[in-house]
Amino acid sequence: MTWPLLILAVVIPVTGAVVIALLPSGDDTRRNLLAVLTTVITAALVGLCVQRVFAGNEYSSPVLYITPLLPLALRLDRLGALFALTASCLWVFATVYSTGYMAHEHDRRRYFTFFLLSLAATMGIAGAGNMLTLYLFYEMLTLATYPLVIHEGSEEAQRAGRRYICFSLVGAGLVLGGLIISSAVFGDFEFAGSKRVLDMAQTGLLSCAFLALFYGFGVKAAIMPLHPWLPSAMVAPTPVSALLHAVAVVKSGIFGIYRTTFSFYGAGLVSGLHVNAFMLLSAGVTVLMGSVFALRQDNLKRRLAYSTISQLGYIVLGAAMLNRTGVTGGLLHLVNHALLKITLFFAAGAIITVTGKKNISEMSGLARRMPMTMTAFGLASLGMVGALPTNGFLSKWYLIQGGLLNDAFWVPLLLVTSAVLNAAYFFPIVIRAFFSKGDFERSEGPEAPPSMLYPILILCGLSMLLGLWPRPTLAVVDVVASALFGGVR
Amino acid sequence: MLKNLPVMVVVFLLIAGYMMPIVARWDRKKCAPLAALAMGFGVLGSLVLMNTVITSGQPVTYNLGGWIPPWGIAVKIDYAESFMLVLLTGVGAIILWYASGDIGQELGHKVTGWYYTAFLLLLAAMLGMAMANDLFNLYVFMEVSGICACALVAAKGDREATEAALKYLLLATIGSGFVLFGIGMLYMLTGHLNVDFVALQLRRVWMFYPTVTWVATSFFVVGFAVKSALFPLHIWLPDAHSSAPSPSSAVLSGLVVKIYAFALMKLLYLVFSGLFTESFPVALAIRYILLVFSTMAILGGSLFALVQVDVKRLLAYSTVAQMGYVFLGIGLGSPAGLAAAMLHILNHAIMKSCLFLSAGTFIHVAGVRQVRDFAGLSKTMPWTSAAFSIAALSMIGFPPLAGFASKWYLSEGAMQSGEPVFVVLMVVSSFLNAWYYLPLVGRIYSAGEGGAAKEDIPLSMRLPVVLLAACCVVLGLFPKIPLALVYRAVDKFLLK
Amino acid sequence: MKVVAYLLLVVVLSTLVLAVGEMPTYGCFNPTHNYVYDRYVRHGVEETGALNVVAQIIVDYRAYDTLIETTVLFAAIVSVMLTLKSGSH
Amino acid sequence: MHDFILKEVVSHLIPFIQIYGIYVIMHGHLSPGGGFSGGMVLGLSMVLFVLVFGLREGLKKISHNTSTVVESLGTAWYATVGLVGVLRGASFLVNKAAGIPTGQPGELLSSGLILVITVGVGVKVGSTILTLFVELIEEGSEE
Amino acid sequence: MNLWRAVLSNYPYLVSLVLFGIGIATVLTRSNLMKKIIGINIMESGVFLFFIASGNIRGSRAPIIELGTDGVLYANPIPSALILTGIVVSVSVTAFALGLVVKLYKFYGTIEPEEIIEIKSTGR
Repeated sequence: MTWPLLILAVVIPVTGAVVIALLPSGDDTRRNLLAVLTTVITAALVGLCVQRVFAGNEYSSPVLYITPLLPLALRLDRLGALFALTASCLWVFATVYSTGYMAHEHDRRRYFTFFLLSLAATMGIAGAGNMLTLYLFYEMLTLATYPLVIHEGSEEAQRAGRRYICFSLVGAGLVLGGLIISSAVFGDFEFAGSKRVLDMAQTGLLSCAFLALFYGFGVKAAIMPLHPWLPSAMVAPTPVSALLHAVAVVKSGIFGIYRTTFSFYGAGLVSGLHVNAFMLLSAGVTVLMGSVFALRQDNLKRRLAYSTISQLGYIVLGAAMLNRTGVTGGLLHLVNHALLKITLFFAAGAIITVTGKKNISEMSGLARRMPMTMTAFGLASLGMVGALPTNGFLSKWYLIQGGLLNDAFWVPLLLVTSAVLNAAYFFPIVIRAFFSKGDFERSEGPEAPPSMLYPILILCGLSMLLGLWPRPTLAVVDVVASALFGGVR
Repeated sequence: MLKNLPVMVVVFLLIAGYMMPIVARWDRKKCAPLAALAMGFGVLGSLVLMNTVITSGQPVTYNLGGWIPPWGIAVKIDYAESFMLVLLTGVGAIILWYASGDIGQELGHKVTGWYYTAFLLLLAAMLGMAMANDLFNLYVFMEVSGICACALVAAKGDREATEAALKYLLLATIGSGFVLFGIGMLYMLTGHLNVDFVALQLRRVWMFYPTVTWVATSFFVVGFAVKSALFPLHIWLPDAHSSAPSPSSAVLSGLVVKIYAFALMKLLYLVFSGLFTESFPVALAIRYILLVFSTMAILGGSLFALVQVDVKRLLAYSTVAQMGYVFLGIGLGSPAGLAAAMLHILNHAIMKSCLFLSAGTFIHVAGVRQVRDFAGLSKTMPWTSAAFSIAALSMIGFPPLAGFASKWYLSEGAMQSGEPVFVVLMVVSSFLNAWYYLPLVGRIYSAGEGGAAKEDIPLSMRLPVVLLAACCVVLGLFPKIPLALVYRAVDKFLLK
Repeated sequence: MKVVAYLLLVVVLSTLVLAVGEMPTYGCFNPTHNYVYDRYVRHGVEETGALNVVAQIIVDYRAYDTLIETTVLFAAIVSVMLTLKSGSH
Repeated sequence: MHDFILKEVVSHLIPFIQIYGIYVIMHGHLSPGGGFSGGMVLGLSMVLFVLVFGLREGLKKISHNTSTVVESLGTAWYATVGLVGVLRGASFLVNKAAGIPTGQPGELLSSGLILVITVGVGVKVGSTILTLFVELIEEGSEE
Repeated sequence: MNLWRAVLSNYPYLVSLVLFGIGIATVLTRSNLMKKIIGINIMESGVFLFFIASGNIRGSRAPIIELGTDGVLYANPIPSALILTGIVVSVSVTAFALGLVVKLYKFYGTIEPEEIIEIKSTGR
């Protein structure tokens, strides 16, 4: 009878959102406090659940049949626990950061309301006990994040919002179609991946359904060519870009792909369907093209967005290998990339708030004005490239191993190429900031508001720590991966 | 009294309708209470009937004039019929509530009494159609509802409404002409008018008259398709539904087109069901024809809705598309498909009434009719805007709102019939729906002056809309409540 | 447009001719004249007291239809009133 | 229309037409005819009156108020008669089974409720025809 | 040939179908509103004829029972009774349609749709 904790993880953010919506719009102090408190409580709750999940217990709520065909259930298994923990912890930082970043923006009440609603939807996705519940919260996430994307209210933001909602709806439609067909074939929505057996008569239908699910979730995971919404959604406030487009939204797409492949269909069934060529191809193209596009961007946030696309490709690649090492690498990268990318975005946001500069070409000598931020940015870039003691290295190492297990010798080649490209678009920023002459002067006092600076430093430190001492993450991810392959449940 | 309830539900409404002109001449303020009284009785009666059917598990039959069939007319209320009764009276009562606040201002007080009369007669006729177990009885009720529906359109009294009403009347009469011809052929083949007896007899004689049977079936399909606006025969609908006063649009789009689809479903599966076998491929073809035309309806209606600038025309074309869903369910013929058709009849009735009524509030109070003027309405009319948005999202099929469940069951029905292509259709049509509903919602919530409200919204115009939106949410969360009933009804339909 | 309509009608009518050829022969006993008809003619007088069988049927056996039929007339009046009186406010 | 001969002839003719209409109504259960046919004759006699003597004279005889009341009550009459069966414990619209005396078949006052209903229907149909005609004429002549 | 003979012997049904078709053609192709209404009536006459014809028995008498006689062949009264209802319905529809046409005439001064469209396009 511990499952109510799981429901609370969804209910608490919703309650927080409702209370914030009811507060008077001028009451900033209480709103900020409430928002941070809500996320902290949620994170603590998730932490509690996750600890028990990794101790071998499982949270599963009773199934709520809204109709005999449509069961809803919450269940936290290890994959979900990993995602829930990553998202909820980073949410705390993002909320703290938001209170600083949003201090001078308009419509703060609406922003925080939907920020917390997105948290609820993400927790729902992580804790979904079957595919239908996952789909339900996935749709809710689309709805909850749309007001955040168009927050600025400008014509450009409206256009980005339209693009976002269009792509999301196409994706949701694909997911729905695939879900209907595969549930009709399987007869349930359960995460019974390890038990599925291939029925030869249904191969064609199931392949179509799987690809629909893959590309449907792939829209949010920004698989090429379904990515264009992500760079244009960069008009959103930076914490939104950081959180949604590095952690919550894109990672829920990734999470959906992992769920479909390993929990819903099962790795054995998917390899029997012979569809992972599509997955590998899409992931490879995404990795390469994302990096190539990133090279050409001058707007810092857009460059980070394309970098995100490329890095998400790694994670999908991990899934597409359909072996345990690859999945370990993918999941490891899910965590690492979340930490690194949120640091990068936070730094970009701090630059925008403090100097108002959005373009890389204007950032010459920026390190004089913001030394700590830029140091964090540089370290995180190193991690992105995959230089040695950082956490980015380990995940790529596992991915290469996974590729070699499948005799796919192009995987190491791809990853190395991509690493070079990563270096090519990240290092110029750092070099320009530290070594070029610019009109930035050292200033007295803090370089950024503390509510923005500290999250950056803490997150950067955390990712460095995980790079130097990767054993706990690795252990956790290994357990998750073995669970996905039907090992320990 | 309880024994006579099946017919009393209809007759009470009829008598209230008959007396309404006198009451209107005597004291106009007493019209609304009288109508409310009659509707209240209708709602209560339907609920009692549904309860009786569910608890006893047996259909409630009532022999008018004491003549048992085949001598006289009988009325039969089974699961499906009781479902329709509750739906009709429930949604009808909510629309009437709205009308009591709206009609006096929208049409002028001179015609209020006549409007209520037509409304009550329409409701009574639809109830009669739902429970009729006699073909000719069905036809006569159909005519009452046809004439009254046109009257509700013409009540607006401007040029567009009058033209639309005439167009509607002519096409509806052609439709009922087809139905009557079909009834004539069935009577000629079987010598009966009672549905049960016709079905029994037809199963025996159709192989002697295969062509006539087939022609009769297709006449029924054509007739009812005209009346419920299946795609190529929908041309009357957008004009009629958009030019009518808002409560009329709600009742026409929400209830009237549905009852004909229901009647067709009943006839196809109760009378002609014996023909849907491999030995008579022509009758099987009817189902495929329905599938093809409903696909066209879903795509065509949505595409036409995309280009509309007038909100009521947009909603009207959306009705064309949504009727496609109902016909798709009928055509699929699998248990989940039929259940989805009936579930969608319920869900769409609630969603579309909510949309039309809230659009009516926008038009009436804020004076905006064009979609582009909708910006900022949420500031002046938060409740109505919220209701409109919920209903619109439900139309798109966002979970967990009402529209999702019916779309899901329709797809499930497609899988059960072995036609996965219709799953794709569902997905595409959801996307099309989103394409024209989401900008509408977005516009309501975007910044703008939103035609600052000229006057306060009366409570009787605000509450019904909110109530309907709440129903969308409740039905989305608990679709198993109607589905329990619907599945039992479908079992009866598919019992060969 | 008109040509298409006429063409369609001709095609439909010519298929209907097939149905006409298949119908029970006109004027002979066919399924229409079954025990229902028989009962109305034989026992109608004692059951209702009227000699005109059509009157028996419309006002007794199928009186409900006739009630609705008068309702149709009433609805027509209401509709005409509603049409002609509306729109002049 | 100010034709003297026409008016004279029609004013003498109308009572006969009306008597014929009433005859058709009253003998509906015995001979061809009935409420609808007789009502039509009755209504057309009044239409004839309006045609010959003009709308204003016609409205003096039967005003809008009267016709509305006759309309409503005429239709309600049918339903009310139907309720007799319910009140006597039988079904709606029951005739003989509710214990209503049907008399000797073939006589004028026989067949129970059939006659009662027929008379009501006749009055209603007559007034309907007149009202429809008057309404359309009124609308057309307003201009 | 057999079919042809059967069709000819069922001539009332054929006529009723032709009437039905003529009515529908009139409604769909004629633009004059009055002609459309007349078309509706022709169509319904076709249906009524079909019903009545199906009730006929050769050599039968009108179904007015003559007391004391036995063995008289009466025509089937049910279609006649139904069609009595049908006729009233058609009268009602016609009346309503006429009301609408009168109203339209008052708006536009014409009942030709082409002219109505022209009046609309020129604005009054």
